Amino acid sequence: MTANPLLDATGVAKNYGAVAALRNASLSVLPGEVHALMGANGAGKSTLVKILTGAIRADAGRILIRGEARDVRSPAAARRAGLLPVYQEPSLIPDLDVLSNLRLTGTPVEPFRAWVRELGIPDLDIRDTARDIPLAVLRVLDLARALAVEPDVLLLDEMTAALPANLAEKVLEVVRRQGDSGRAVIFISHRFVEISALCDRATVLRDGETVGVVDIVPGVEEKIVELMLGARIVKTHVAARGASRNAATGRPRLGVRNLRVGTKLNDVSFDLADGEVAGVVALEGQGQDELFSALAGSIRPSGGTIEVDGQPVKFSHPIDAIRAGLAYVPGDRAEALAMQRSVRENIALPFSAALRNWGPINMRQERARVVSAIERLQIDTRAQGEVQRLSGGNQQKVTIARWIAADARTILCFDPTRGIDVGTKQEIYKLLRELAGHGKSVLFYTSELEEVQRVCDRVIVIFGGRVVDIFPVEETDEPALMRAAYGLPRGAKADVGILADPTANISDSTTPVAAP
Amino acid sequence: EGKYTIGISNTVQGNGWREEMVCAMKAQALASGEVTKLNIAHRNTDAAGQLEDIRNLISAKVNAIVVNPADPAGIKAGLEEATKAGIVVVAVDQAVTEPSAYIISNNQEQYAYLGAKWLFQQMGGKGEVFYMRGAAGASADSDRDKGFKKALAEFPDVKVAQEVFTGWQQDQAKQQMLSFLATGTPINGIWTSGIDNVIVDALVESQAPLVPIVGADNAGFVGQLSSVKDLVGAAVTNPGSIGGAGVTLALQILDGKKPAQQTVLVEPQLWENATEEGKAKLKAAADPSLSPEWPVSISIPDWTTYTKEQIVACKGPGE
Amino acid sequence: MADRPLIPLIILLVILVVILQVLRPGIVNERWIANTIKFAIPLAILAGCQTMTMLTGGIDLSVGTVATMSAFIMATQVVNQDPAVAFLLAMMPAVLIGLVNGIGVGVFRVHPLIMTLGTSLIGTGCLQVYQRTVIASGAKIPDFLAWLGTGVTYGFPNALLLFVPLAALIVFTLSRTGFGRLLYAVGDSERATRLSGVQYWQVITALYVISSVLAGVTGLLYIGLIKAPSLSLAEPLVLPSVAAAVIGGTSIFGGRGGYTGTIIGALILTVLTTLLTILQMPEGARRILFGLIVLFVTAAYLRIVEER
Amino acid sequence: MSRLLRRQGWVAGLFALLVILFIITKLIQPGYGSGDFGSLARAVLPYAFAVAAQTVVVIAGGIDLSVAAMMALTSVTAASMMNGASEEYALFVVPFVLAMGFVLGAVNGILIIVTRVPDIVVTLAMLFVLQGAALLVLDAPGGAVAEWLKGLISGTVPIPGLPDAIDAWLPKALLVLIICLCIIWIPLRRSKLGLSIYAIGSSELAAFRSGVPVARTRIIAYALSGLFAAFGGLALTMSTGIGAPIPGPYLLASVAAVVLGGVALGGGKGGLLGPIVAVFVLRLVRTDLTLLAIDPNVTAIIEGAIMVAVVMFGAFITMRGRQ
Ligand SMILES: Nc1ncnc2c1ncn2[C@@H]1O[C@H](COP(=O)(O)OP(=O)(O)OP(=O)(O)O)[C@@H](O)[C@H]1O
Ligand SMILES: Nc1ncnc2c1ncn2[C@@H]1O[C@H](COP(=O)(O)OP(=O)(O)OP(=O)(O)O)[C@@H](O)[C@H]1O
Ligand SMILES: O[C@@H]1[C@@H](O)[C@H](O)OC[C@H]1O
Ligand SMILES: [Mg+2]
Ligand SMILES: [Mg+2]
Repeated sequence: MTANPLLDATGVAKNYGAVAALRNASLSVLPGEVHALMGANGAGKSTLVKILTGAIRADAGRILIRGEARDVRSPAAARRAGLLPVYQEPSLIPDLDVLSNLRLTGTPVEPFRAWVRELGIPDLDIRDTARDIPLAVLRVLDLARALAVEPDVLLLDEMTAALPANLAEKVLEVVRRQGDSGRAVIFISHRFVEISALCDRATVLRDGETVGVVDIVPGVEEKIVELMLGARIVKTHVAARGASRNAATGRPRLGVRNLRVGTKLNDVSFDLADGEVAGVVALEGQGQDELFSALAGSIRPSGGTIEVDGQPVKFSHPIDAIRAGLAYVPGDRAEALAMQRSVRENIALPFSAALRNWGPINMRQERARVVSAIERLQIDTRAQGEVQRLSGGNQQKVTIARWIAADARTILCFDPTRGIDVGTKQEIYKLLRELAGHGKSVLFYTSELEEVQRVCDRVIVIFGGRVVDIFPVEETDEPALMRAAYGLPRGAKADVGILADPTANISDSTTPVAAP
Repeated sequence: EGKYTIGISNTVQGNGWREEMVCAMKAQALASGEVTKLNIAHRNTDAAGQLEDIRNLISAKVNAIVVNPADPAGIKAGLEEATKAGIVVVAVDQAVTEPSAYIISNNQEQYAYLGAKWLFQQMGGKGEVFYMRGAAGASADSDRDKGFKKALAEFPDVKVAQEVFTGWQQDQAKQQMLSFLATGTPINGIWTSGIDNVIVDALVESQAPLVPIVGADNAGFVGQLSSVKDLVGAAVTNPGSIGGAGVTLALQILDGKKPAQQTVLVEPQLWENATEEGKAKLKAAADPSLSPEWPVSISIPDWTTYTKEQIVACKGPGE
Repeated sequence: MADRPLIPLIILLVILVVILQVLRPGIVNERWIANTIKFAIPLAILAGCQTMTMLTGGIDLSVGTVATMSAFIMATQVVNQDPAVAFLLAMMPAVLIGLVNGIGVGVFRVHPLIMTLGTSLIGTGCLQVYQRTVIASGAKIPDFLAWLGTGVTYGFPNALLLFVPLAALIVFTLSRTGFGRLLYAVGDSERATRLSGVQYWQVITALYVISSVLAGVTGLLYIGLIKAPSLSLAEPLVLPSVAAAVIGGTSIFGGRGGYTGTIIGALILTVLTTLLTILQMPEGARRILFGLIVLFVTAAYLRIVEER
Repeated sequence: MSRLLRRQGWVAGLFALLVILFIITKLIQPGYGSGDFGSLARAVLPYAFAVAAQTVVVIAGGIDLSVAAMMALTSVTAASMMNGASEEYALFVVPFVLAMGFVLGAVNGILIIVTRVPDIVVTLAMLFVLQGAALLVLDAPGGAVAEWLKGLISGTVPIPGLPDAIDAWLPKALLVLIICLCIIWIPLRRSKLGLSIYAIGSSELAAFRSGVPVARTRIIAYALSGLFAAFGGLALTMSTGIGAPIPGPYLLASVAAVVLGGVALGGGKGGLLGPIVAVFVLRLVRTDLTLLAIDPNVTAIIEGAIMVAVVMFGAFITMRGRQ
């Protein structure tokens, strides 16, 4: 493969406010190649695909298509340049039928139908409205729509994630043949089986940066994991846990029994004790969002029970959860904060929630509680008039301070260190441990595996909406957590072969994973 | 034992004059004994809405329609359709342009001319006048405008300081008067298209100088002309009971007694409080028992047969 | 923070008054000031309704109908009823319409603009049917309301006796009560308040009822001022009330603003109306200007917020 | 077939409601005939155009509060241009006024795109501007209309081959309505532009990713709304023979009929037929209440209540859908 690259991107960068989605990404794809794009959650894969296909504009970078510099300004322009994406989220217009969707994008109908059959859906009615079509089929239709225009470069973002095994297989077949016919495919997936079965090379992204390009040969998986995790892989425990570990004694503070939420969360059970920090480990979209939302009273579970101090509870509004002493700190600070209001008002917000507290505010008392919470979290209050003027880390602290001030017994922390500097992170770890030390309990989801070891007493691993493992934190290290998160059995230490084992439950057809 | 159904269409609601008109229609329909049912479409709307009302009345197969038109041109087509459907059409209070319709109304041009001329004389033939018109587009308003302009032409030194449409609504007129007073523009007289007592109130409450003012024979204003200190003004008659007359006319036509002309005009009179003679007339006409917005001329000789109790009760046949 | 635009607003007000004085020397005297304040008060109260609803990202276009209804019912009921009974009857539709608005917006999540327009349509219809039934009984303005609406004592309009405590109450509610905090927070981010345990429908329902009751009170004050009960009495104040709140610095998107700015906004509009009347600006041009101001101010606030 | 029924179920239900109302009408007034149906069609005309105007933008995921004001402005413009002018001059006036509606509608869209102020605020501001402009054109109802334009919506057209008994039930106003709407709507519905309008209303992000020029499509949707509103303004002038600068009740009526017609206020769903049938339903309710000699203000209450109930119901459905 010495041909000139079909697509060559270098130095691509993209910022969302303070978040750098991409810093310095590069990607070079040759004709006839199936090229894997790999990276942990949030590494910037989807962002790169969106930039390459004109769905968003890059802040910097150079993109060559067939050696020519092209400024792809819109999806339509990308299409003209022969680049066709299948994004991570379905792209059919929900309220139009399939035929209209084809007309909208100028896709020829007959080739499309042929591809749909080829991809294993023999009986599609193209008069069906997209909204009524199951997600897996929609993904296939997205692909067929792209294939129908015979693109030079096909970009597939977690195409197989939502597919049952039989459909996934067809997709892999078709993709392979695309490569054989001299076109190029960029293939994003978290499933190593697929990568090793399908791809020629892989580009690995970490924190928005291209950190390596490797040929896919047997045994390369370990190397890829290494690249994906970077220096973090060798981290050892640092957590200074002094607190009592009384998880086994008495009634659990929070009990979750066979909890189900739609199709996203199936049969989750675990306990959380007073004075304990339990870490939830999961890849993106394994149902952890739904779990936290259900515990926070934001969505209603479709089955199972939640018990607080041994009593079954039903939440129909977050206020119910709060009354039961469960406080939720969402991952997205914008979700938790009234950005135009002051630090004080944001921290005091739960005080006014109940009807009986709608009257005059005892300003002195409120002040005292707010100030003590601010001090406890060391929030930089130079810009306290409006929370939106605080730095990201300080905003994050405000979302936690609120529940410290309200003295919540159990805190549900969803990825609280996202986009936060090292120092602040340390403070938050310390705070969570302190809370546990005071007998509070914390359920802690983090996308950074390393934090699990620093903060948690126990690890709850969720994959495909199920708890696949629960174990004390001492029994693990980061690679093991990584494997666990990928749904690989514990104990199968560093045995790379297993990563390629098609019988592993990764492609279990009942597993709806990695939805947006 | 009546035999006719009469449809009524009116597009200004909440104006005392119009309410008296509707009550007169009801009372006269009852008193005549000839009407089984009134079908009253009485609401605030425009020509397009009135057109819809008239057409629905046609569909209801009424024998006659008595209409106070929102806009003569705007409802012409509807009136024509009514006549074609064999329905007797009588316009009251204001003229219509549909030739097949009968009209019975105050002489609106004369009404304005009488009042304006008296006012300009009171002003000594010069100065600024605040011209408070009725509803834009209504033919009574445009006819009155002709009369007003005719008088104005006779007094070259009288100028219109400002012209507003009150929509014949008390509250709007008062607000307009008050905001005009707030500008501090000096005026020497006020001509109103029958929205009068609230204007006097506005002057008194704002402690503004009382300038000569012309209004209609509404009970409240007639009372003010005798009671408010230093108020100089005149009431020009414009009976709301013309509605009853319209019903009578419609019944006459239905009974085969067509009038000689399509248009019947009632001649207005002017009662002023600048002379003893005028004061006597005002005193005789005053009727504090009526709502201040109701014209005191609650009946029209030869045209209405109901009693005062009947019009005040405001009940039609079958109510 | 809410009062940030106060200084430029006061400057604008003073400039307008100076222009007026230049155009009509001598116009600005004690009587003129009293009259201007008298007229700004009903507008300012209705604008208070808009301020509070706009803080939550809403709007209440039914205030005109509500004010008109309470005024009309008061004036007609007081003829045969005890004033206290008439007052209760007059406030009934206000509470009812506020409740329906609140439930529509808070529970069913209907856009406030559409919801309040709809209820005002129904309210106006009801009022017109009601008017038909009381035609014979006539109307009367209770002396107390007339005194409150039109009276002036030592150069101060009596209406201030109602307005000053009311305004103080609104300002206090917005800044020093849990409910006021919630209004801002809900308008800023409903999701955030929900996660803090706030029940949206409760806040919104209470808000629209309060707004409606304030509108009802305005109606009573206004009938004392205009003294002519009619079916559209307060209708002309509705859109200016929105404008007063917008000019006073309250964002139509919610979360930002305050009542003191609104009060100045109402004064500015009252003086501006006088000015436009003096300039003989035709009604059409006034409306165009009005629309452009609303659009311009909204776009400008949007820019300011985005810049941060 | 079943899909057709499912998709058109709401419209079918509305049709059934309309038929029931016609039967009720016939029961109340056995003499209700073709002429009365003609009256209904003429009453429907301006409302139908108003609702068409609203429908386009609602499908595109927006709302247009300036519909009634746009009708008032186009109506007074047409009436004042034709005042004292020749019959032929109207041949120029009609396209001019339609173009004016189209352009002013586009201005709505452009302002939404450029200022990024929400559509509801922009069209509210434009409501004042257009109203003001209408008052500047004519400060009182007035003007005139060419006779041939009036004739265009009165009476029936003899259609060769149709028996008179049927022909009598085809009022010109209805034909004008059908022709004007179909000329624009059917090709639009079939075109890529039409699809794009549905697409941006259904999911702006998906539409953008499907290559739809979102901003341009939004502007065109508002322009079409302006165009339909201009038709409505012309219809007003044609039926009354004058122009009136104060907007009629068409804004609320248009929103009510849109929702009653099965078009989700969230966008992307529904068609034009439902809202038009809804307009017939609402107008026929008024007729029936007049036939029953019920105070027309009760009609206003009923219309308002239907609207509030339907909007609440619609909001409720959308809310359920979102969950
Ligand atoms: N619209 C946005 N606004 C703010 N931040 C964003 C936005 N889109 C992406 N990001 C951030 O940019 C980073 C990269 O996101 P991206 O979706 O490209 O990751 P990814 O590699 O595709 O992850 P995954 O494997 O979970 O799909 C993440 O931190 C994400 O939170
Ligand atoms: N618009 C503003 N007005 C006032 N103070 C501000 C404003 N923006 C930032 N600050 C203050 O300046 C300091 C630095 O803020 P900045 O957002 O740059 O932090 P940062 O380095 O991004 O931190 P983090 O990693 O927590 O996001 C903070 O204390 C913040 O409160
Ligand atoms: O004088 C007016 C009358 O002639 C008009 O038609 O309706 C309202 C009255 O005030
Ligand atoms: Mg991704
Ligand atoms: Mg930062």
